[in-house]
Amino acid sequence: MKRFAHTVIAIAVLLNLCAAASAELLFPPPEFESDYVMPTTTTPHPHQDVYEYVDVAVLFIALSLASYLVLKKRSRRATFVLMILSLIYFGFWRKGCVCPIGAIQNVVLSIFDSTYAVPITVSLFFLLPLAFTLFFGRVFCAAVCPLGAIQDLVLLHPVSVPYWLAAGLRALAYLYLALAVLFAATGSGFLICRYDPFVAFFRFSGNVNILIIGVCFLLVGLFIGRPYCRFFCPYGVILRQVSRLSKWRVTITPDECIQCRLCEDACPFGAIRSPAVEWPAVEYAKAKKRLAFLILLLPVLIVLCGWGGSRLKNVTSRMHSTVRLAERIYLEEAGEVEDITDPSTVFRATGETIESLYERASIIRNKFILGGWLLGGFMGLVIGVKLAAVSVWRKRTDYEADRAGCIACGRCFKYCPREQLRLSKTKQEVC
Amino acid sequence: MNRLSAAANVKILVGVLIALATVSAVISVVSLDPFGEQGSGVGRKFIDDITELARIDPNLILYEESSVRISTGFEQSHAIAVDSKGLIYVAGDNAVRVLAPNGDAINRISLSEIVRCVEPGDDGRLYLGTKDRVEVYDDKGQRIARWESHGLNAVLTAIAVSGDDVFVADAGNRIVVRYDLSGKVVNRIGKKDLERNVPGFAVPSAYFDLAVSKDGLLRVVNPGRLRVEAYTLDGDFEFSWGKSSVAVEGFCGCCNPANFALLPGGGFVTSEKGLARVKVYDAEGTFVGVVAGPEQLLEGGTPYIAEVPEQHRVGGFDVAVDPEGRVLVLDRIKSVVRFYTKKKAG
Amino acid sequence: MAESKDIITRRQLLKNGCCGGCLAGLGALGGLLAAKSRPGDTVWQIDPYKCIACGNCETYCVLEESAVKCVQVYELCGYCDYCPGFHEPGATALDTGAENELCPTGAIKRKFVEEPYFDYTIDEPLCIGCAKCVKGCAAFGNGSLFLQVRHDRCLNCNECSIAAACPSGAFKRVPADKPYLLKNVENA
Amino acid sequence: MVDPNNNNSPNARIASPWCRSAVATALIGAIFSIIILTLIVANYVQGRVHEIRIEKRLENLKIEIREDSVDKQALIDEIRLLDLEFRQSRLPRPSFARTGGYLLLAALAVFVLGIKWADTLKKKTQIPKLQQDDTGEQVRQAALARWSVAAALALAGLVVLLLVIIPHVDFSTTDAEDASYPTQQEIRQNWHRFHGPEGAGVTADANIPDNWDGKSGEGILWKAKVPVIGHNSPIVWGDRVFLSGGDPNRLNVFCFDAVSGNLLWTGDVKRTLPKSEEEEFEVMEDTGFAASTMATDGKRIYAIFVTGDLACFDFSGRNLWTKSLGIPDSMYGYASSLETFRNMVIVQYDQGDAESGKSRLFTFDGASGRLVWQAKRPVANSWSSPIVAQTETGIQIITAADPNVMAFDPNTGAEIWRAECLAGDIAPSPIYAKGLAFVVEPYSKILAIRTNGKGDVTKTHIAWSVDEPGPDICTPVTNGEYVFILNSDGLALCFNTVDGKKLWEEDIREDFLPSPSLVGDKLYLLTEKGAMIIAEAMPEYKELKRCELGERCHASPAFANGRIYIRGVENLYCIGKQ
Repeated sequence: MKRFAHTVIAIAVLLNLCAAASAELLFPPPEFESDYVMPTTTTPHPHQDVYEYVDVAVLFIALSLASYLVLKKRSRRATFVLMILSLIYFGFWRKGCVCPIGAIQNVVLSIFDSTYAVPITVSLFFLLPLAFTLFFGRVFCAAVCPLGAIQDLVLLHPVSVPYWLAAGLRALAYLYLALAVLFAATGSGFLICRYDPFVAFFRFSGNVNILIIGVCFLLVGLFIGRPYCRFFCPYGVILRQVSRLSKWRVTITPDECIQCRLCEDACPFGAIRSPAVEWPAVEYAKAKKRLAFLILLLPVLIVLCGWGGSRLKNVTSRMHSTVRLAERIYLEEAGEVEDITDPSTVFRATGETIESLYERASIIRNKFILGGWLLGGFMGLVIGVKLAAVSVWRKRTDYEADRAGCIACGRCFKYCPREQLRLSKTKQEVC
Repeated sequence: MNRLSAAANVKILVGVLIALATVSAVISVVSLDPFGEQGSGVGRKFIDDITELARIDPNLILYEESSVRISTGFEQSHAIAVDSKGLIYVAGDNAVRVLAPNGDAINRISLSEIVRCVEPGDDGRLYLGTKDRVEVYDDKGQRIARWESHGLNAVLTAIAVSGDDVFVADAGNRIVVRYDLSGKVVNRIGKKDLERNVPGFAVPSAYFDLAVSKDGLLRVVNPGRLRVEAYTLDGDFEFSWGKSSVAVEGFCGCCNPANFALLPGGGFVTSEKGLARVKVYDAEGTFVGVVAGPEQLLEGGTPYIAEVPEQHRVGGFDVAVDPEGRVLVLDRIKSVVRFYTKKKAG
Repeated sequence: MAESKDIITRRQLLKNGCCGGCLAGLGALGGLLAAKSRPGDTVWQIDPYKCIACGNCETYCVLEESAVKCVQVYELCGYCDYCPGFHEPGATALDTGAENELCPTGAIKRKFVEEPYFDYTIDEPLCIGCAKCVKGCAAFGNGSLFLQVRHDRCLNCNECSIAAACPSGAFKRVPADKPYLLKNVENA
Repeated sequence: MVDPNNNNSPNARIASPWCRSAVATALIGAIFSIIILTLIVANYVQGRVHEIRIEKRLENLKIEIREDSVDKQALIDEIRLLDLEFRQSRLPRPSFARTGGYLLLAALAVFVLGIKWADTLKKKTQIPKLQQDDTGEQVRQAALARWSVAAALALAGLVVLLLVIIPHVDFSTTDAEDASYPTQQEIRQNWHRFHGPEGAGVTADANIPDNWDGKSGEGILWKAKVPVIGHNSPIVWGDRVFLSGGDPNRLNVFCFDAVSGNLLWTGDVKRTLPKSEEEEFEVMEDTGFAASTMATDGKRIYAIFVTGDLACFDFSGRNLWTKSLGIPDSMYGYASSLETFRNMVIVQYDQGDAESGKSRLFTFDGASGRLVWQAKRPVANSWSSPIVAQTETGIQIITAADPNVMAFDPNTGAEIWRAECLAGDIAPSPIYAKGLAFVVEPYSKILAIRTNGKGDVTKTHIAWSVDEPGPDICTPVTNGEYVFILNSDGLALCFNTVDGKKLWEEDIREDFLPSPSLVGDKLYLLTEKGAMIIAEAMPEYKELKRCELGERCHASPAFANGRIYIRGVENLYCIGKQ
């Protein structure tokens, strides 16, 4: 009964609303006899525009410097200093916003929502690191990203993560990317920004939960190198794939490898691949069959996961405020909940019909069917390719940095005896 | 051996730490409420909750609503008046509707401007107030006269007719203008004048009602002072009644009472905005009882209109009393006229 | 040997092709974004006509002290003696005593102007954006007190946490050159 | 393998004084961090606890102070003190937290740098390990990785399954919409449009009263005044009766309670005003402002007025939408009634002459008022109404106008067939039965058209055509076997539907504006004077009874649920058994 009454209010307000807004009257303030002067409301201006372009310039300089320091100078120490400087500038000074990781969402939203226009600086933030990665490898991760820097800094006692575990965990990053893109594309919200674990440190304040998440990441980061970058970072996933194609990239030593294995121990990120010889003959036939099976499995996986993803529309679409509101209103109408919430009160006051809300919400939910297919299909592809990739035997003669996993931090340089030798030689030459 | 076990211990320690961190991170992620569904979480001291004030003792409610409501047919209704024959005049949008006492439509007068107030004269003439001027119509709906504009600042909110005088409340200029029937200004009432003991009207918003009571005094709401003042027709301040209080017998908020009407016996029916209440006072201004409180006027028990976005808020219901003593409330939210009759004793 | 070299070059070719394709893709994306980009930036602001003064602005801002504060538009103010945004509904006297004040932090200053008018000003450093006064002013008064994002404090997050938690969709992005939505006044 | 004991020698460097100071630095940093962190948390918690206590106390005090008979001054003093305390506790908190944050950061930096420094100093010069053939190990690792990925997949699958299984709120309207329009049976039980279900004028209800008298009130359940005049007929759905009315000042929709006759609500329809004030809209008095009968789909009701204003209300009187179709160019004023199909409303909007190309058939979505489709009609202005006929070859909208009788697909608006066979001012609507659509041309002919044609069927599908005086106003009625024609001057004719053979002709000598209806095998003919003539219909005409109402009637009666609803010029009557 109470609910019915609410509906009646909503109906009535509907009749009023257009007129109420337009027929508003600017009522004159009192005329003062004294010499009182009516103050004006202050409106402090945002101070940005220029800053935004400065940010892009600093990003460009930092990326160039990082490329030089890692690839040409081959100095871990200089890279480390640059990383600290980036952390101070992009992190603590500019409060970690905007960053290329979050910019993914702005870019996606601007592609899917014709009314949304992405600021030029944000698109540059998204594109510049990608372009640099295409040429020089993941130098952005090495010395520019403040999120990477803060984790790199706290890494004290690296524990190696088993290869199999890392391979499994990395799927999380793909999932995170896929979800972030899905929610950005449907206009549901910016997932990456919402759960950014370190931004609270940069601002010295934030939601308690987010702070706890950040502290947890740093605690884990004491022992596991850059846990966010490796297992969660959605931008890292893109950079991984792009860096596979990079023109130049980190080599442990330009000289000949003596297979001392020291570099493998030195890398806290498990990005150094050890040499491998021919496939053992007994395994070969089996492996070939398995690979064929896995490749055939790939399309099946894509379709299966896509189907699974599309079935998730009811869960994923809850991220969209309209769908949440429609669900709430539905529950209230069905009498399954007693109270009413702020959003439902507001909705009823606007006088929009419930059918039209349901219709709007259904349209959005249906977007999540296609979105779910794409998301699931993508995850199926990722998992299928991963399965196939770990079943392929690559012949390697030397220890070398993994094209995708290496974040170009330069730790291995110091540990390589050949490199030490080469450096001392060059130093002597200089002298 | 010792060292080995120490290394193993460290490994276990690290493992436990990582597990703990993972668990607490997962809990944090799950318990994060990015949509504000758990409420804002501000302290009690920071919440303005007046639901308690909105509650009215049922014993004080002397009237009950009759089952019939009349739809005004307006998108936005502004004012209501009843003439001595019981005909109902409802102003809204750009028109005035004339309704029979049972709600049957009789006539409709359309204007080019929004009609903000309406008052039927005894001689069958109808006085309509737009934002800044009065227009006079005959009983067939033909315009007879259009009086002079009150200027840019003017916001006319009420008209009262008594004998040969027409009083017009101008909220924008904070003054009452007395006209004769031909539209000539006789005098202006209520300008602050300490020598004549006139306090001046404090009118914070476009609510400023007046009426001429049977005793021949002009009753004007001084909304900023939360009281009803009595003036002689020549503009001398006589006395006032009404006090600021959240209690049911007082006027709460600013600009109240928003509207009032005179009962046949000389009493007052007042209407408040903010905390929507329609109450009855006797001729001396003593509280008698309640016609309807927020729970009756804003159905669904929403006593607090601030909970909806501002552009959807409409408050300050106009009231009128018909010759039978029924209280007519113009519900601006629903655009209906609601009728309240006295509860039968027992 | 020759064969292996051939393989290498083929692989090299493939890689270069991919690299070039990727570069072209990046360029295309850059072009698309450039076409869709807007030169001016936007900032977060509250539409005062949609705001329901729920209190989320106080608690959901990423800043310890919210960037949302109450503003007073004097042109709309009634200069009342009894101000429903300043005084408690059950105020015992119309003065500035703590027992009569609505604002929990005492951020509204009341000053006598002339009979019967009083001037109400927000002491911004004290205001925490809880919107208690906004509710009072909106329900009983003229609505001259309302919340606005103060841009000297706002970090302009990519996604504003308050916007995500706003129940009435009042939080929105506005052009940075018109960063305020003041009622009835030309946007500053 | 390398002997681990060999590491001893580099370890000796631990003794380095730098290393010790590095460790000490880290230690100091760590201790400071913990102290500061504790302070921040403690300050926050203590502050919150303190504030909550004050908040509660203040709340109580403020309630107390409103009571009379207490020492107000003491309370006031206490409140002011507590308030001050609250502000003193609350206000410095953010700045304390910020300062603490900076200090914590500094301390952590010291700690991290100290440890890094110590780590660097402690670092052993590694000795290269011997290379080992770890192919087996690598194969094992690869297999493990495969299983790990597969496990992740399985886990994800499980999670998806769980998420899909848990119940969800399903508000989707697509399925609900399908069920939301009335069934054929519901339509047959009600009287949802002009001339009843399918516009045939036939009621399936056998329980219709046949005895009443307006003067004595016998048989009349209730009588209600209709506030505003209109010539449209009542429509009935469930326990609601709807009518519309209009005059130059207002366009109204009225909802009556079928049981009590109470006017439940009045809907206002915003009228399109003529462009200039002088050019007042003129309409013939015989047509009036509300000649078109409303229609309902069981959830919403639709009304159209002579001004071309189409409005939709729900059953509670909420105006869902209003549309102006433009003031129609119609000789006597627009009068075609509405029809519904599923959840759509159909408007036959014929205007001007056939060459002007202004005539349209519109279909609007009921919930939103969105235009679903519109079809151009090469016809002149007409006053007849469209019908939705369930033909053997599918559902068709059949319309009659000068010169074309046309059928449309209700889903798409595509024209199915047309027959160019009419002339003059067409006001009677077509009716349909058993594969035949019957149309009349005033004063000159009656035709039957087979509805299974496609395209222009003028030459192929006209089953029969007889040159007899067709009515100018009243819509015919048929039971599938016979078709009855009633002229407004009282001449009634009956034809065999199969071949058009005239069975009888009767001059009733009354004037008729309402259309005839069939109740079972009886004809119900309402005269303009308000007498209902109940007559035997087959195979000969035989008047059985006359029931006087005592009020002039322009509108056709409605039959539903054992009652007859008759709209007189001023009142609405409900006739039924007590």
